Amino acid sequence: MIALLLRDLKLAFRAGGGFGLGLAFFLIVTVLVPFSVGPQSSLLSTIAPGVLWLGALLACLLSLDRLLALDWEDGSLDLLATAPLPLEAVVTIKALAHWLTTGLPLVLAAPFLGVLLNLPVPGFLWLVISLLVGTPAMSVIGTFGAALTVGLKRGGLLLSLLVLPLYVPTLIFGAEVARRGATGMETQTPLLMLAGITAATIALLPFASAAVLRINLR
Amino acid sequence: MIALLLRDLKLAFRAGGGFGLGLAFFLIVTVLVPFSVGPQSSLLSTIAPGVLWLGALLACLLSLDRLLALDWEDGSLDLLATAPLPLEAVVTIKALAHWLTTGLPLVLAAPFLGVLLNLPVPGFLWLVISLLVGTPAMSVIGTFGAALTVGLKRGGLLLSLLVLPLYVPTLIFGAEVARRGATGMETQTPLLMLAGITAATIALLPFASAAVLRINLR
Amino acid sequence: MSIAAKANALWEYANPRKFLSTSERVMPFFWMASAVCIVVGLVWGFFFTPDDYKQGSTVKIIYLHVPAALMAINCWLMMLVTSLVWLVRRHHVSALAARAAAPVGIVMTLIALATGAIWGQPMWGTWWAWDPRLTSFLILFLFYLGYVALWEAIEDPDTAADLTSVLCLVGSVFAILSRYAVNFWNQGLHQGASVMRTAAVTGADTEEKVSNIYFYPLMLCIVGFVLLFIALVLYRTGTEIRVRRIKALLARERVSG
Amino acid sequence: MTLTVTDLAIARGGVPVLEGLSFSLPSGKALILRGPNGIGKTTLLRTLAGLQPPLAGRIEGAEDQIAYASHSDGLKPTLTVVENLSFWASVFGIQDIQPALDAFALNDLSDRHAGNLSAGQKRRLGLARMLVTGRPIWMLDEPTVSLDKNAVRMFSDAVRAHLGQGGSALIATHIELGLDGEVLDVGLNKAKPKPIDDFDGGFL
Amino acid sequence: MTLTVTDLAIARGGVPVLEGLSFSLPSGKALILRGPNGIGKTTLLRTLAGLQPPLAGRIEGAEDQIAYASHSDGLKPTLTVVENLSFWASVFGIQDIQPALDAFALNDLSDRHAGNLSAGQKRRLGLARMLVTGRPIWMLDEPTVSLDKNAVRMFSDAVRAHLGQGGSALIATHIELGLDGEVLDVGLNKAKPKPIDDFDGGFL
Amino acid sequence: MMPDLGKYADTVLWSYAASVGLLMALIVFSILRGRKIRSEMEKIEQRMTRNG
Ligand code: HEM
Ligand SMILES: Nc1ncnc2c1ncn2[C@@H]1O[C@H](COP(=O)(O)OP(=O)(O)OP(=O)(O)O)[C@@H](O)[C@H]1O
Ligand SMILES: Nc1ncnc2c1ncn2[C@@H]1O[C@H](COP(=O)(O)OP(=O)(O)OP(=O)(O)O)[C@@H](O)[C@H]1O
Ligand SMILES: [Mg+2]
Ligand SMILES: [Mg+2]
Repeated sequence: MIALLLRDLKLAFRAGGGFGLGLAFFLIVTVLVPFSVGPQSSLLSTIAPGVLWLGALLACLLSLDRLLALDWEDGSLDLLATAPLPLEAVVTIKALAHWLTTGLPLVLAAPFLGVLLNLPVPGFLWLVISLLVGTPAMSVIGTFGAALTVGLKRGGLLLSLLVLPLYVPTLIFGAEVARRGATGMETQTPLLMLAGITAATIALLPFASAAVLRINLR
Repeated sequence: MIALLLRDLKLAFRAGGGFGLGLAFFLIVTVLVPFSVGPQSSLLSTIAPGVLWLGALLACLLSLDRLLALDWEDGSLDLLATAPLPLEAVVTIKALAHWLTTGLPLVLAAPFLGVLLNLPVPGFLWLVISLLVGTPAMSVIGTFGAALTVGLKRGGLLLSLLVLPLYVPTLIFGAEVARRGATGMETQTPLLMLAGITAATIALLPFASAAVLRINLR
Repeated sequence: MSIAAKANALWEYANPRKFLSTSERVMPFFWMASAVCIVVGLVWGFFFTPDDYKQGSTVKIIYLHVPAALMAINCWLMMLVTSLVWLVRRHHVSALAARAAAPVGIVMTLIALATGAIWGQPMWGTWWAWDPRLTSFLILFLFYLGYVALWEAIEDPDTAADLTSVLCLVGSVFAILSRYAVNFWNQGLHQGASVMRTAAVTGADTEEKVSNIYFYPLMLCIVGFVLLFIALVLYRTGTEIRVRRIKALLARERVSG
Repeated sequence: MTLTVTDLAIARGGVPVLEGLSFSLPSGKALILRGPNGIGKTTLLRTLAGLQPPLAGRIEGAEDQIAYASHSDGLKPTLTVVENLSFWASVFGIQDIQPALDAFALNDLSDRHAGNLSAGQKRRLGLARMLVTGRPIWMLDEPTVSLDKNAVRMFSDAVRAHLGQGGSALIATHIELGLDGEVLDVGLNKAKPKPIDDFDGGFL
Repeated sequence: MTLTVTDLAIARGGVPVLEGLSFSLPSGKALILRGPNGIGKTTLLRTLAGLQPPLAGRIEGAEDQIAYASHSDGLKPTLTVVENLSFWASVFGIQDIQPALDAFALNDLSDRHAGNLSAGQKRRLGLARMLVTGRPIWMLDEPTVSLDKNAVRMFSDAVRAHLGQGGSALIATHIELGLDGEVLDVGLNKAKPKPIDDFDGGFL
Repeated sequence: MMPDLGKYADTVLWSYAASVGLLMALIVFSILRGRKIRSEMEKIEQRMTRNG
């Protein structure tokens, strides 16, 4: 299990492995927002928490299609399925590797990008907290989507279509925490809901992902 | 040449071929914006033209990685390069096929999504015009980016990173046209600039794309 | 017949041939009855009910809007049930029925959205507002789209049935979650659900109740939509069964030929 | 440790391809699977490896005993030869990859990225993976594709050594490998279509 | 129509692999390319096909004359056999794909999606593509991988017919094809490393 | 005959038109496809029983 995690991390850090690209995408979306909605700083700081959450979500989403598809194409997934590892463990580790290489960097980068969008000062802390709690759910849900579409040639966009509605509750509560935090309102309720969703998805979805993967492999 | 265009269109419409998925992504980004920035309709209608342009751009961007990569992986690109077709024609046709299957549907869908974001009434016409003029440039520029990254395993996000800066001028002028149109201001100058960019990229970039592709193939 | 035997008899209809012959027999009834209910309900509602004092003649939209909205949700529920049946008992007809129902659900959702949008223009002064009920319908629409897209994308029918069933299950949980999330996020403009509240039916005088004048034609339309839904799903399931059979026959021809 | 297959029927893409297969593979033996293109050899190996369920019949003694090598090798182009191999070794709980490197003469290539190998070198690496699984039953799908004579010899030596240690091997191939093992021609087990209007249980 | 190669040197991934290669391939002849794994056969074929420039030496008579079949077949899994083939036919300006279907017994498979073919069936389709190019020089990289005996025979018949019509073929392979053609063993042309401190022209 | 819809005539008529249009499109499409598939199946079944 550790070997799999290490391999996935190593692959991500190798040339063309995709580490940092989610981050770059996050950066670029954030930078493009002023170009598209115009540069007024009051408007920007109103929409800043939401845009940062949306950017993080999209960055996460875009890196999903390499989560399982590469292993599928070169036959590794077949071999892993016949190896002495339960498929549930495989998908959990894949999700963890995805979070470590995509979710975590996004969380760490978010405050810097907040500066670009004039995020109000109290918003920074809450932005980071909400992302830290929310991104693991995004990785786990994304793994489910990746498992669903793994057999399809370039399922990339179908994957987005399937996963995005599943991201809605996470996005709503996450952005709500960040928004309330930025305006100094109470954040406890949405934060609890967010944490609840994350915990539940981590506990339950890997079983669905493994089942779906098993179906796709046959 | 016609055969290549027809094949690409056919492939796009086949199961898993990716037609309509750019559209779905556009829809979903638009839907997620209110979840992240909040539901106030005045705020939404201010940012609507910008968000729609950004959404269209991202949808375009995401479909780029299948533009050449699939043909590369299964060896078709090698075979096309040795076939009696100039590579310039091949990339032009690829860009055209991309626009027909991604750009055009986005243009047609934009007004409906405008409704969701409370786009002001005069904005609809200008949104469509600006997208119609701008999306071909996005396909052509995207083909260049796809040609640059074609040899890389899952160049998807690197591709985004390379292409996004190239999209900035198009985005700035395009969103400016849509924004001015929505607020009833004069739109002629940015529209002319946008048209100029599109015309120039269509005329010149295919040569660069073909050159880059030739280098990547060897 | 004991209950268990009855249940067993029910499963018999999961046999494609039996399903086809039975549905062929009962379908005319559903088509006719639904046509009668819808036409009578709509004509009654459109020509013979007065305007609302507040909403004017726009109340007439309710005869289409509410039945479509109800069926959009019920269709997803039906797909959930048939998906479960497929996963547990592996009756092909069940999976195909879910596949056949999804486009009907999409159209119902579209009708609810379209009539709602057209209605919203005079009532709220906007085509669209991010009201929780409207929003959750939009999300439901996305779920339908994803579900259909997944069916279309997978070639092997059994794999497709398995995967879409799991998606339907997981999606249902997330749809409910989204409903609560959306409610939390925005308190809306939309009418509460009063048709289904007892107060409305018993005629207790609350402000939001749908008065009896509107209630009977509305009920008729709802019944008509339910019958129409059943007819459509039966018919389309038959088509899907045949598609499946064609596929199997061609595959067999290939192997033997 | 004997793999026993009784009256097996298998399908691919919903279409039955083979039926009535019975054989057993005792330890120390190799079984060569033959049959024309498209008859279902790959499908059979996938079924035995547990990747897809059989239509009918029984498979005994396969659970967690099988190392499967498919048409594709499961190599990561950005990892080196040694990294690729030691990953699979640790998945199967084996420490030492040196014997595998030796058996397929990969020592010279050990620091190369797998993506930069030639077709035959990749295949050798893929076969070396079998040695680090520690599993007794090898299932090989056209293992000698792209291999030159020398490499084919390495391969048959490796199989012989494996059989000598009490392992067994099931090998689908179209060419002569110089291994002495029983030959199983699955061409005779092609599934016969059922009568046409049996529309009841399923769709066929 | 003769392909003439003089004193060719080629490199892969920046490393010279073969040098001093000279041969000619007149029409009506086949040349069998042999050599151990990783020697540079694939690289040579890619160079002749014009996909990469040679390090040194001359290639004459290759321009627009070559139909190249690489390790991968260039098939679209979502297109049917006929669609795949007629696409390539129209790229090369050929109308009739029926002879190609006949030569590789693809008529029965003609409406199948290429993605659902077995390994050997895919390969047959890939080889049938050569017949719709109308090009006189065929370059084939291990063409008979995954093919059964019957299909190998179809292949050698197709090559012989092509040679009979004045075409020529350069075939890299490790196994015996039953074609009579000259054999070119490139094992002898392996590039010798230059003296280490010759740091002038490049870095090697 | 036609009831007076007042200033909302457009609204009401458009929603009826849209809904009935969508429903009809669904029904017509379903039936056309059903017919096509049914005849296709019968053709194939006949061909196959003839050929054995
Ligand atoms: C655009 C999107 C809209 C959607 C998706 C939508 C959805 C729904 C749904 C799901 C119901 C069924 C509620 C139930 O009985 O449980 C409903 C009922 C209703 N809707 Fe809408 N609606 C929309 C717009 C509107 C608009 C603009 C109006 C008018 C101002 C409106 C007025 C009503 C009324 C009067 C009912 C009946 C409520 C009752 O008594 O049950 N809706 N709608
Ligand atoms: N993904 C697939 N979907 C549907 N049918 C398939 C698929 N892959 C293969 N088939 C079909 O299933 C049958 C068995 O294929 P299989 O790959 O097992 O053959 P094989 O004996 O391994 O052939 P080869 O020697 O060519 O590799 C063939 O008729 C093939 O066309
Ligand atoms: N993409 C690549 N980048 C760098 N080096 C490569 C690459 N592909 C192959 N090589 C190396 O170049 C040399 C020649 O490879 P080539 O593929 O031409 O060999 P080959 O003769 O075709 O071998 P085989 O019989 O195994 O197919 C080998 O040493 C190989 O390791
Ligand atoms: Mg095979
Ligand atoms: Mg080679």
